Amino acid sequence: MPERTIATFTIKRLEILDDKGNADERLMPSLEEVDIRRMYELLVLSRTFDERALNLQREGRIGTYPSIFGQEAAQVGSAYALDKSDWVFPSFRETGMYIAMGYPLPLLFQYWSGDERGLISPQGLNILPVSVSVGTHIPHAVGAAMAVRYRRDRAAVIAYFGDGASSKGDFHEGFTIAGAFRLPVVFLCQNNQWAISMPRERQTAADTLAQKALAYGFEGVQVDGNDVFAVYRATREALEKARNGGGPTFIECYTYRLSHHTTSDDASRYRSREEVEQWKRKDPIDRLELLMEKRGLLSGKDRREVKERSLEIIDAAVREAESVPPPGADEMFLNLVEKPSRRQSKQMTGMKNADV
Amino acid sequence: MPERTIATFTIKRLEILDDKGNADERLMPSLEEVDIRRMYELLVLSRTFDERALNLQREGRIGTYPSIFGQEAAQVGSAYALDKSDWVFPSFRETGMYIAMGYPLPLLFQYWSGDERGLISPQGLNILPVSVSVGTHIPHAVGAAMAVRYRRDRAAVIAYFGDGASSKGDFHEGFTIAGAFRLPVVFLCQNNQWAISMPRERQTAADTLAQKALAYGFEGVQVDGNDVFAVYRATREALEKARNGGGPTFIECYTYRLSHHTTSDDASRYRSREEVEQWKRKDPIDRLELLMEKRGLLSGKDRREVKERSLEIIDAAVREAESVPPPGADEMFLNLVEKPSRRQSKQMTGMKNADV
Amino acid sequence: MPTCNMVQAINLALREEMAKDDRVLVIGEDVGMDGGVFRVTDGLLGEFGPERVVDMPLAESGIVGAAVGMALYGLRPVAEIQFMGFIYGSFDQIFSHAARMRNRSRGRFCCPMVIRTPYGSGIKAPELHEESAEAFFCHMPGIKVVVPSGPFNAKGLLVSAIRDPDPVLFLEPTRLYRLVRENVPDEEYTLPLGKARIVKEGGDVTVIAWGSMLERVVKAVEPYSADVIDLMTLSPFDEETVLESVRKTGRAVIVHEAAKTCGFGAELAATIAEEAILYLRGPVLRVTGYDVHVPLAKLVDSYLPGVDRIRKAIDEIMRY
Amino acid sequence: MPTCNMVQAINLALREEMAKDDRVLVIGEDVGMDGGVFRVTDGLLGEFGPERVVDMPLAESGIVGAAVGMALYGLRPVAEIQFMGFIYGSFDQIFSHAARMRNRSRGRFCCPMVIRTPYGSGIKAPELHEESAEAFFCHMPGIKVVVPSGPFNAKGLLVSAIRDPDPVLFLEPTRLYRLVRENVPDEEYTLPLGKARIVKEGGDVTVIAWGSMLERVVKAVEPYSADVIDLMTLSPFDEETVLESVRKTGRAVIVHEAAKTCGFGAELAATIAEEAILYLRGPVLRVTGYDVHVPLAKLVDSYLPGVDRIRKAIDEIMRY
Ligand SMILES: Cc1ncc(C[n+]2csc(CCOP(=O)(O)OP(=O)(O)O)c2C)c(N)n1
Ligand SMILES: Cc1ncc(C[n+]2csc(CCOP(=O)(O)OP(=O)(O)O)c2C)c(N)n1
Ligand SMILES: [Mg+2]
Ligand SMILES: [Mg+2]
Repeated sequence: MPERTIATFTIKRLEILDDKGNADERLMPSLEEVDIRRMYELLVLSRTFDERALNLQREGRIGTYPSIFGQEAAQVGSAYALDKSDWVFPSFRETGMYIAMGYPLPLLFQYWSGDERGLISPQGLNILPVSVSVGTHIPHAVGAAMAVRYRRDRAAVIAYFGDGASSKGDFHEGFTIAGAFRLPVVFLCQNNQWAISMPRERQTAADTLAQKALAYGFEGVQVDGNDVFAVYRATREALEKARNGGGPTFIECYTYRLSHHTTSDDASRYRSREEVEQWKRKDPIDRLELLMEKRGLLSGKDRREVKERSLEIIDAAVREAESVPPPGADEMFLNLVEKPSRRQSKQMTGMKNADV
Repeated sequence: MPERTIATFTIKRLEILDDKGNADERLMPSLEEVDIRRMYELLVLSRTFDERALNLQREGRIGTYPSIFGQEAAQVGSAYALDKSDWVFPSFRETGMYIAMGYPLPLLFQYWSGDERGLISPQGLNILPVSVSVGTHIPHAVGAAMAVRYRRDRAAVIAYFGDGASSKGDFHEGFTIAGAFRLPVVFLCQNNQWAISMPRERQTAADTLAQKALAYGFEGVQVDGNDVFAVYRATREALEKARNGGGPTFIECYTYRLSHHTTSDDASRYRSREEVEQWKRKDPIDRLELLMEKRGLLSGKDRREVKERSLEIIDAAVREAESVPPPGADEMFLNLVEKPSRRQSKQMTGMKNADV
Repeated sequence: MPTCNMVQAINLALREEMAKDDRVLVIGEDVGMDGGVFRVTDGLLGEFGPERVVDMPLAESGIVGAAVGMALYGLRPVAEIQFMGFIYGSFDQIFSHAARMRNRSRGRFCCPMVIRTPYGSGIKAPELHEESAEAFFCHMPGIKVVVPSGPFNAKGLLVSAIRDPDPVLFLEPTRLYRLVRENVPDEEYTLPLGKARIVKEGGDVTVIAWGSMLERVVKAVEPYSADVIDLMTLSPFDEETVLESVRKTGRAVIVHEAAKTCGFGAELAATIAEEAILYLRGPVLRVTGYDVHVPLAKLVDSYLPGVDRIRKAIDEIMRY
Repeated sequence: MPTCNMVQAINLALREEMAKDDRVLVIGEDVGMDGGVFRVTDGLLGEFGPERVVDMPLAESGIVGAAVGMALYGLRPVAEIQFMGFIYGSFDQIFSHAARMRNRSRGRFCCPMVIRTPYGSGIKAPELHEESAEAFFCHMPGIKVVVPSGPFNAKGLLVSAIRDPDPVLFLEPTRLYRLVRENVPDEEYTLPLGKARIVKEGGDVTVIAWGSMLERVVKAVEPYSADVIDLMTLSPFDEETVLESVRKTGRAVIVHEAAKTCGFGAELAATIAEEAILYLRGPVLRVTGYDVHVPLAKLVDSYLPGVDRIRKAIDEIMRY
């Protein structure tokens, strides 16, 4: 059809640290050595948590658990750009974000063992509880951003979700509202290439997820999600833009889910070992180690120490989590509403007295 | 952010017939004179229906009615491109499409007077009933297109909806699926600039609606929706593409709702008379008349005859609709499910016997 | 003390609460310039500006979801769904999120928000504009359901709903919007959620209803000495008042316009059958909409329980 | 005649119907290569190919909406919702469209489609993975609701559901998926929708349940002579069988795992209170989940009605 062009768009990709450990200095964000070291520690701690969680699940000490193996940089890099006072709306596969934000680790183990009380964010941290229903928490982040704007607060809001979530209606409705009001919100998508057994290419015919932002009139960018510096930089810039009234940004972190979907899944049913091996070569931690070694920021001894320290932290967290007495049965009636109804109170009493 | 470009997109606009009645001959679709005349008759008939419906509503002879004033070309032009055997999923403001498809006019009046039986599409026409819930019928068109593909049928599927519908989650889920499977479906959006009192610019921050197609990996195009030739051409090409396995197309017909949202609405509360007057100068029928006059296809007498004939057709349709006896009360139990349940049957009998 | 209809009373409640508490915002489709399709939010935009009276894109799930986010942040949004038939698109947000946030976070976050929506039949509007879907929401722990029956209680209940620390679904019977005028104080008053209103006292039969059915019930009971109970809050409903009355009269009739099966009347009847059966003289009768979809204008009157059908049920139960 | 568990029985039903009728397709998330997260659709992709076993994007409303479109076109889609907690996102499609298409078009179009979804508690899964939301769908005219309780009836009921000319919601109790094995003929058989099963006959009390509660009910009634009724279809439910039994025993106990208020038990109790009250010796008791959200693993067992609670209710009613 011969027609006249009325709009053109481009989608960009940001990469800084390649898998050989070389960083593009022109793009490198300004980070002190201590920041880089801290990022590294958080990456290792996240992976260590993940390994332990998988073990605990096998031992029956926690329930179904979604591994973040391979996605640590996307989570730590983005969370490292956040202020404590920012508002975070996670999905269910965000252990690395929790860890980087300083969420108490025992609470995380408690939660994954099937105890709601693990989701009580400490005062001072505005991390919303895990949202299990894929993508449906996106409008919450948008509403919170409306509230931030209304209150003239400096906070920014971030929502985490996966490639699968980009197909949900709530993604669309939330993005539409965020764009229409130019809200201070960052949408951070971890495109880990899979939604359980559904590969990204069959989830949507769009070549990139980032280009979905065009539908809403704001910026979308793809970043190498296994590159902690690129993720950090893109998130920090998006947050600054949000705080300065520049509106929303959609960041597609191009990464990979190296493990099964959850401990209940068997990924060998639907994807090849070669694909997984290929992605293992892009490991986000390996490449940071290479860079740090090149820069003299990490010796073999440092590496071992960081890992040992991580193991200790995780050990302590597991111990603490497991020492918490299980919730009383009436816990299910508490915090349901501020004041339980007469019927709910009667049921609670009845439950204690083992009534019908 | 300095990054590398990984994708570029353009959005185009198609215009053929301008509001002075000049057509761009290079873009003009191949249409016989008789087609142009028929299109003109359908446009006039649509407008005549609309005028009469507004009167009938004022007289209390039909219920709430949504005017198509100003949108006739978008509806007639697109429907003229359809085959009878195609599957049509309308929203609630599609009188012109129904008329162009040859839907029995008395049924339309019957429906708008509050009688469901007006929605019984005659055998041979695959027009689904009016969908009142905005945008939620889009996935049905997508599912039907999956069925067409599965059956290897030559039919194409078209869904009609407005600019407001583009914000609904079901728009997104439907479009996502249509793109992922490259389905034979055409999405025809009448962007009439308003969703009740919400102007298009505040509905979404996207500059065009057409660009929303980029999110789903298929083509989006804007056409002058008051230009019956552009609408016809874009729809016909999209339908051909669909039938030939080329996948979905999103057509944004850029048009205007010249009347109130419905007979219950008072548009003067939220938009200026100047805006409406400006758009009146782009009237889709006026410009076709100008073109036809220039080409010697329409005399003053022809015009009067077409209008008189339309009035006769509408008069007859109203008479026929109003001669239909009202539905019996048990109509509400019929066609609810194939076999009513015991309870429903009891209720139906009870109703007849004036039981509780 | 001005007399007003229900639209004006609700408008007044919003206006007063917004003036008093800057956490209160109104969001929804066409709530601003247009003042809402029923004019319930008329004038609010002018008085409070577009930051507090927010016209939203056509996205019911997004509207409720955004309200959840606002409430989590500490505001008290009042979200309008234009007609109850369009609330189904936000069902997931209401049940999976609004109703669960306090529970999920063990009280760390909560959702003080109101969802207002015009509800019920009687305005001869298109499909999905006359739904009475209250029962769905009464099966959801974590959210309250309120139905006013007149201007005075509409204002008092809405103020309470806005101040409630948990989500409240506030269903406004469209048929009543402009039906009657009442004296409605423009000073502050509240009516407690969860408390029924005894419209009329009598000894022979208890008739329970809410919203637009009340008026018909009051006509239908004329020949009898009846307790007429206006529930006003459906969830949690006022069990004590219901049971006390039924224990007194020994006869219960429940009236609602929603389809019978699994309507809220079922819960009322079940509660009576569980807690007061030994006082009953006869069956618990339900006079309700039929188990069909609300028909269009030509048949809607045949669908709705009319005075006749209600009277018949009372006649019948009085035979016991 | 092979013995199989419920997963295999459902798989067999799908396989047989797909082989017999090329209008039958399976669509849903992870139903293809993965064979479904519970392996219910295992092997179907290999047998019928990707045109008939369709992995869909993560979009519940789109999945159900697409199934509606397929059904309108003349196919008979079986859509899987991965867990019942995610059906809420398709509530609008189910209620506004699937359930109304025949009505809206006065029979010109209809929606012969099945929505299958794993349902109920007992697998210690994350939030929203253990919902029992059946009551919502029983308040919807135009759609049937079916809950099997074992491999044999699962197969027979699913075949009937697939062949039904109207939409059917087919709820599969996850706790039962692999709990028992039964003989399940691999030749064709169907069980009628709308017909209850009498699990056990007795004279003293009627206990009504469905799905995964049955097993507990059967244990709980051991000391008594009880009619145990497995409803199997909740909408429309088998009123005659229920009422006949209650009229015989004079005592009714209803057991379900969903929250009590406005659960499907309310409709049963209300029906009994309306149609059989003169036969009752005592109250109609409901033993149900509490009016809370299904708690996570550590507390889910305290939430669910156990044999003890059911037994207590029977003890209590037997005192009348
Ligand atoms: C609304 C909804 N549908 C289905 C599921 C079941 N489910 C859990 S995770 C998942 C895939 C999510 O994919 P993605 O968004 O890419 O996140 P990832 O698991 O890769 O982190 C599915 C289908 C769910 N939790 N919520
Ligand atoms: C889901 C839903 N929400 C709200 C409404 C009420 N309503 C009817 S039409 C309309 C605006 C529709 O705008 P648009 O899609 O642009 O179509 P138009 O009316 O302009 O033809 C609204 C909000 C509805 N019918 N459905
Ligand atoms: Mg993923
Ligand atoms: Mg519009």
